[in-house]
Amino acid sequence: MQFFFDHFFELTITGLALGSIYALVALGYTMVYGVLQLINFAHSEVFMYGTFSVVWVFYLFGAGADQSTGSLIGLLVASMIVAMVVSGGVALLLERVAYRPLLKKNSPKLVALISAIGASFALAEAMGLRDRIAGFLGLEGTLTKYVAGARDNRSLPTTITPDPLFKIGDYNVTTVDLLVIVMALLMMFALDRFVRRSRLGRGMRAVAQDPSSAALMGVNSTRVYQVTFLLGGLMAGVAATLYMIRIGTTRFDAGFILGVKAFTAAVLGGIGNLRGALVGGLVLGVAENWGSAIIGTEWKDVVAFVLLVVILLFRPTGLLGESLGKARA
Amino acid sequence: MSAASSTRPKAKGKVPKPPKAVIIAIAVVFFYALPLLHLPIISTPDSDFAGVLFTMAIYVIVALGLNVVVGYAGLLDLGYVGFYAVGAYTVAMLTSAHGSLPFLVVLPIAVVVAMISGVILGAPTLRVRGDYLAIVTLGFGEIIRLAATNSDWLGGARGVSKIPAPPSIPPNKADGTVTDPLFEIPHIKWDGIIPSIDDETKTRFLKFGVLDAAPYYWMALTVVLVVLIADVLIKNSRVGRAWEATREDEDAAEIMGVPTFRYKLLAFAMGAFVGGLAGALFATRQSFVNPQSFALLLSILFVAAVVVGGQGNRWGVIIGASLVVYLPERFREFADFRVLFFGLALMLLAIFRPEGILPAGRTRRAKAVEEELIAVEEGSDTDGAEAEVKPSA
Amino acid sequence: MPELIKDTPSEAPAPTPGAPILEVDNVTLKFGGVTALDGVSFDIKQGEILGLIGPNGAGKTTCFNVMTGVYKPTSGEARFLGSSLAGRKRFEITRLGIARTFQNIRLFRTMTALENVMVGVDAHSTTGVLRALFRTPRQRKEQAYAEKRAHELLELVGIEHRAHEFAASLPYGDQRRLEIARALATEPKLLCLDEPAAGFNPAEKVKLLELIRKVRDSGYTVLVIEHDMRLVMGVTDRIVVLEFGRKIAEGTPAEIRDNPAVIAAYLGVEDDDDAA
Amino acid sequence: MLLEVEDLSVNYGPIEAIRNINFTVEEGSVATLIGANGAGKSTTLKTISGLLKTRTGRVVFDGKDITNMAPYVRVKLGISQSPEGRGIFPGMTVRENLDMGAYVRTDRKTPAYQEDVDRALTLFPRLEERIDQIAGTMSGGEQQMLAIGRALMARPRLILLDEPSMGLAPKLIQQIFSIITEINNQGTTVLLVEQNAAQALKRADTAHVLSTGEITQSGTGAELAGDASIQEAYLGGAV
Amino acid sequence: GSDDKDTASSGSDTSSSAECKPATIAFFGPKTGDAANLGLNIVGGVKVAVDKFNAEHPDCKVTTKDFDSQGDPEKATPLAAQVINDKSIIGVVGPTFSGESDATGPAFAEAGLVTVSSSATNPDLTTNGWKTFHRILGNDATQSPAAAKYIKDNLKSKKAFVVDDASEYGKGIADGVAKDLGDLVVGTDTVQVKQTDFGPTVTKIKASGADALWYGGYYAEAGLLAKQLRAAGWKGYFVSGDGSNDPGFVEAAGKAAAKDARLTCPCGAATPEFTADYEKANPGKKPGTYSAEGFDAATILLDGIGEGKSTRSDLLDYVNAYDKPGLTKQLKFDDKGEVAEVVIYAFKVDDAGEIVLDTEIK
Ligand SMILES: Nc1ncnc2c1ncn2[C@@H]1O[C@H](COP(=O)(O)OP(=O)(O)OP(=O)(O)O)[C@@H](O)[C@H]1O
Ligand SMILES: Nc1ncnc2c1ncn2[C@@H]1O[C@H](COP(=O)(O)OP(=O)(O)OP(=O)(O)O)[C@@H](O)[C@H]1O
Ligand SMILES: [Mg+2]
Ligand SMILES: [Mg+2]
Repeated sequence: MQFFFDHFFELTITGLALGSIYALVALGYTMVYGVLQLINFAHSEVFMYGTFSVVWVFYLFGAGADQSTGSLIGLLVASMIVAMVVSGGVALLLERVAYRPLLKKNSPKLVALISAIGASFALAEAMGLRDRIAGFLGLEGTLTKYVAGARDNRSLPTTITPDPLFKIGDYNVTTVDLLVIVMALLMMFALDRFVRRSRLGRGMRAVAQDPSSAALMGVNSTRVYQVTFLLGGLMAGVAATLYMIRIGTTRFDAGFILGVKAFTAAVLGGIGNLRGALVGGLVLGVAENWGSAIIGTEWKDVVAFVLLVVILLFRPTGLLGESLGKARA
Repeated sequence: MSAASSTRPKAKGKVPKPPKAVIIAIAVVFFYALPLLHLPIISTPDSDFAGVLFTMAIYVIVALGLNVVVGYAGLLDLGYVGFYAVGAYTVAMLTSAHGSLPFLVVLPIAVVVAMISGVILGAPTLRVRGDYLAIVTLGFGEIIRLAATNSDWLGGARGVSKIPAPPSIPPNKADGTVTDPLFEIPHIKWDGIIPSIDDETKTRFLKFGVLDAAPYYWMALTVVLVVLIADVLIKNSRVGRAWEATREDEDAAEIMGVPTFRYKLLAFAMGAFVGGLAGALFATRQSFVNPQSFALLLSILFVAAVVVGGQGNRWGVIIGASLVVYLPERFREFADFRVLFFGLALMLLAIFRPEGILPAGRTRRAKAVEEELIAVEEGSDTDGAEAEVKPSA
Repeated sequence: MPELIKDTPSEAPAPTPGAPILEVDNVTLKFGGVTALDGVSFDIKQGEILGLIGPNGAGKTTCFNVMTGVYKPTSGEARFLGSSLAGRKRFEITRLGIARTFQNIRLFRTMTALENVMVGVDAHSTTGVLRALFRTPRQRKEQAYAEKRAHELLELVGIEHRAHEFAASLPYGDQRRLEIARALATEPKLLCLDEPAAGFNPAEKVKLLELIRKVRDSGYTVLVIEHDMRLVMGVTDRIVVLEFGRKIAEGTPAEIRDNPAVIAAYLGVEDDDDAA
Repeated sequence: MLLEVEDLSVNYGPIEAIRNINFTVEEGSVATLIGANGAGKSTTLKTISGLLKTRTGRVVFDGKDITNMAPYVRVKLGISQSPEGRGIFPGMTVRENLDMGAYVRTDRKTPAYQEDVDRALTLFPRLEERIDQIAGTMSGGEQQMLAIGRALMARPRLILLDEPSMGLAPKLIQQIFSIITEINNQGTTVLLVEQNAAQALKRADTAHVLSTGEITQSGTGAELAGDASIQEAYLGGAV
Repeated sequence: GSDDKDTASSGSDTSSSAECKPATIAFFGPKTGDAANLGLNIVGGVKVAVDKFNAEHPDCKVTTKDFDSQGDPEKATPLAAQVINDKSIIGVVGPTFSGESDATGPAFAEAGLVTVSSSATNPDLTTNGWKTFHRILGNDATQSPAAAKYIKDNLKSKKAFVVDDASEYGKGIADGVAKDLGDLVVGTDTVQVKQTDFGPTVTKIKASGADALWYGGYYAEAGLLAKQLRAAGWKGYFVSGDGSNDPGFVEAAGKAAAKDARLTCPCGAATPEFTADYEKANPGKKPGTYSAEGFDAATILLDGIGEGKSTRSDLLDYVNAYDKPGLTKQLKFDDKGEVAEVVIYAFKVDDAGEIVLDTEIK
């Protein structure tokens, strides 16, 4: 306990940074759930592909151990854009391949969940077998760097050292903490505005509530689904970049646990609710850190899930409640 | 499917009873004999077939239990492995880690403990709406696993070993010496397509040893049959209808006099009961449990088995569960690519057979309608009390 | 396994003819700023058909929801056969003997018509898991009875020929009939119909009217919300009129027809041939 | 001809809901479909608006074959529907629902748009009172008003009304039919499905009787209203 | 699958060399799945030994069959039955992990099929009374005192912090280290396998003022923890065991953060000759953790076959009595199946990010 009070600010701020990443990934779950009432199980892989694209951009530009600050920022911006494109692309691919055929047939939601689980396995394994796949295509030689250690950790070749910026309590907030939290807030704000204000945003809410009525209003549901997945993917791309800045290492199954956490965050905040995803992510991140400090790190996931259950008991639709469909503009 | 089948007119029921009974009997005997037959092509070439069959039977039990929760009551449970673990760990605790009770005494305790854990989980959380339940149950499964991992009392990450086998018949001597079996059953061997009796390999009837999984498989298969019959009986009753109504429209069901919460809890408890049963059998066969055997992915695999097979259709679910175990064992040569192919297969199945391999009663009911119409034309009568006795397909 | 589901229907005292079966006593219900019911009192007598009418949004459906336990009134209470419904679970109220249909159809869509009705019949059966498992004679009897009864009720509402079709695939009108059959299946003492004739053409309404009478004659008390005046005037014994959540009139059909307040609020001035 | 329906057949799985239906609707007219429950009236409307796929036949709107167009494209072309069961967006407010009706319009900021909102609200003052209420909590009749108001917001050329009078109080029913006449006078073509056959036939320029998926009779509204067999079957005898 | 690595001579080959008969040995462990790396390292070592043997004994070639358990006890059980039912197999290299050893041990024991593990280090495994179980490396109970000694004596630590990953292996070894460090321990913490963010743990370690950290667990998490510790400015020694002794540690931590980390291991560094042989037998691959042990384990079985042991029981007896110098140590088992001589080495990560031998811990 003493430890917890002594390090309250440090635990809280690093928890917020962790939670920001949860929140950005949670957005993908929340968007798709909000519009389609589907748990997009494969979203974790959308995120994971983003993390790899960051690593590969670094490889591509031949980044080394010591990179000047200027070039590092350039690299990060470039890799963020690439990660957004890649994650967005994977998300669109998912929509096209794993979901649309089912939505067309109006299949039960659970079936879509299974399709998503299948897609998730396939995507993760494709990354984990990239050396073998490249081998089949005869590209192993040319891509060595990119396909090496397919089932192992891959790290950024550059170490990003966080610089202390200012003190809160006795914790030195670092550049990385600040960057992660601020980026997450910005993205969230932009997305929230888009969904609330834009015409397509209204279309999304309409499709969420009643797809056939929405069609009768002139809403192109296919487009809505695409945009939903795309936006989720873009956010996952940002999350992937921030994750690589913070953690610096990824592997083919890195999405799984993070995905579970992010999904928990989405539910915690009220699934389908964009602001809920943010709140849920931050609460979860902080709760994990506090729980680790107070009870012990081995129980942090237990703390997270118990928190979830308790919150759902008192607020059955999550902290902020309401689904995307029902959110008031 | 309840009413449609039970009211299905005699037009079909008139098919004389004996042949049907014979067909069922032959099928049952065939399934019991499977590990002895060493059928070419079907048997897994790279892993002991009886052992694989045992695992398949366990998954079938699990899937039948989960089908009650997911398929009948419509509650998405992503933490079903938790109950499986509770069953397995109860056995491990009481027979090895903290006691040395015999397996047959512990088995009923294990299923009851699992059922109680189902009620404990369900009572507060079943009021949570729809998909929220999915994540809550997922959390439950994880909590069980983490508790087992982090608690030394439960064996920690190292797990619990030396779980005893079920008692052999006749029983072995107290000092562990194996007594003679009642009789031995020879296996079949194949020379190309010509079968012959293999005098060298014999299974000792009802002797549970570590080398031959066949007796374990027979035990599990017997449990499968019992669970299956219970499933048929319950689904075709008012309880089954109440579940279905609750799944379709909870409010309307409530107003039609269905205490929905109790029925959901019942589904949860029964699912947990069956899950615990499977876990207990698993533990005694494996003689060893550790938390890794109860990972989150397993829950997901279970749900996949149910949905891919055809949620709500017990036969479909059985096929789904069997395939989930069998395919990766049968096609071991894909090695690294197994998971990739498994993922793709799940996706393709979902897309091309969204109703599952065997769809739930739905389409079959439509067929029942046609039969009904024919029957009505023929003026044959329905005799509910009679017709309900035969299990529906 | 313990008998988890043991729900023998609670016995309510047998109703006496002519006595009030249901009393709505000074019920007020507020939703935030909207007062949906404002001190409404009326009662339904054993064996009668009571009409509940009023303009759109007057609070009729809300009144139903209070009676069937969906909403808890802000103040006041509803009493069924003398005992208060406050605090009772919805399924208990059904078993006490109140059944209803929904204005927005709410069938069990992927169950067949027959099964939908059987769920209603089941309200009074006692089969639990153990009985089902052991196929007790009682269970078999109940099952056979449920089927027979469900067929009878489908016959009664005229959709027996669609018994094995999914509820979702029935046309709108038949879905309404199925709702009635399902409600009747719970063996209610009081049957509440929320706009049963919506979506029917006049000829069908006539048949419905006959059905409602038949139901009453078989001993049920009926409360019906309906906007079709021909039907309401034709079938009810008494009418209660709501407007803005308040009761503005109560009386025989003839009295109501000529009540100026009702005409102003609800009926409007009719064209002759539009008496629909 | 604004709308031509040729040889239309629609199935629900194996069930044939309508068979080889032919009819046309002239620009500026009011057409009506009447028929018993399950005759296929709603099916016909849903097929015209694109919610259902045809098995055979075509739908031609304003000379264009729209048979295989997605529903949202048809809305852009000017077909708007007030569906059976109302289909309001239960989680949106009344105002948002009205806005959704105008989803395909690009003039949201113009006075013309505001005028249309005002028109819907004047037609149904109840909606104005409850403009910020969540639509799902409205009463049945209120939702019906909203569904009609919303369909009008698209400024369609052809409006498909599926039982608009359902669930409305008698006073409002009269009003609904005057509204239909009024919007028709303003130039909108109306295809009306009604159980209230007497009223519908009175207003209809052309009328068709559907019976178990086929058109059995067609004529002007007045002709059919005077037909004895129709009176017998659909208008109901005296009570 | 059970891919035949080498062309087996046809079974009916009755060569003049009366003593040595063609035989089959099995590898039992993960070749796919999460734990595949370790299994593949061992398979590579086995292959070196078998190739060498077959070159020396052209008329009694040995075949290997690989049984891929994915390191999963549940999958391992039927697979073990398969191995046992394959009467041609007379010896097994494996099982690789302690969990699968636990699950399959009784079956191998009952079948009298000798197993030589090159990596399962759970101390309890040799207490089950299985006559067939052998391992050729020190168990966790021997590694942890050595590690503790190294931290105390070589690193001269005053305050040590102990972290484990709650895995069977990691927790076992970390508990042992903590016990042997005694008063030196200023704090402990437990993380999870596959965790990537170690914020609170880092905070705890820093706050404890520890100058050395023992991490019991595998390289993936070890690398990330090391990296996050350095990023937070912690300056002490990062020490971990054989589970982290892998280039993957350096990859995950980054060279800067990995620098000067210490990794103990009951395994020897690969000799240059072995490395060369390994690369020849497994083109494009380098020996890794336990490759040399895999080689030694296979060698024991192969020596027996070379001396004409052609039945399971003969080979079992042979292994029990074995006493020869191996690549990694003197190979000889006590009556429980533990290797008699245990050598523990300490490695360190040099400036170039290579894991190099630091010292043998004595
Ligand atoms: N949850 C709610 N929140 C706010 N207002 C509500 C809610 N439920 C009902 N209302 C309002 O209460 C009033 C009464 O509704 P009710 O459904 O009882 O009307 P009704 O008499 O059945 O009308 P109709 O004939 O149109 O079905 C309506 O104005 C409705 O908008
Ligand atoms: N979703 C569906 N699945 C299967 N069959 C359907 C479905 N919807 C309608 N049908 C069938 O199609 C036929 C026509 O139905 P439709 O709803 O068009 O009738 P309708 O004329 O609008 O009747 P109502 O006056 O009752 O609204 C009916 O026989 C009905 O059973
Ligand atoms: Mg109403
Ligand atoms: Mg209709």
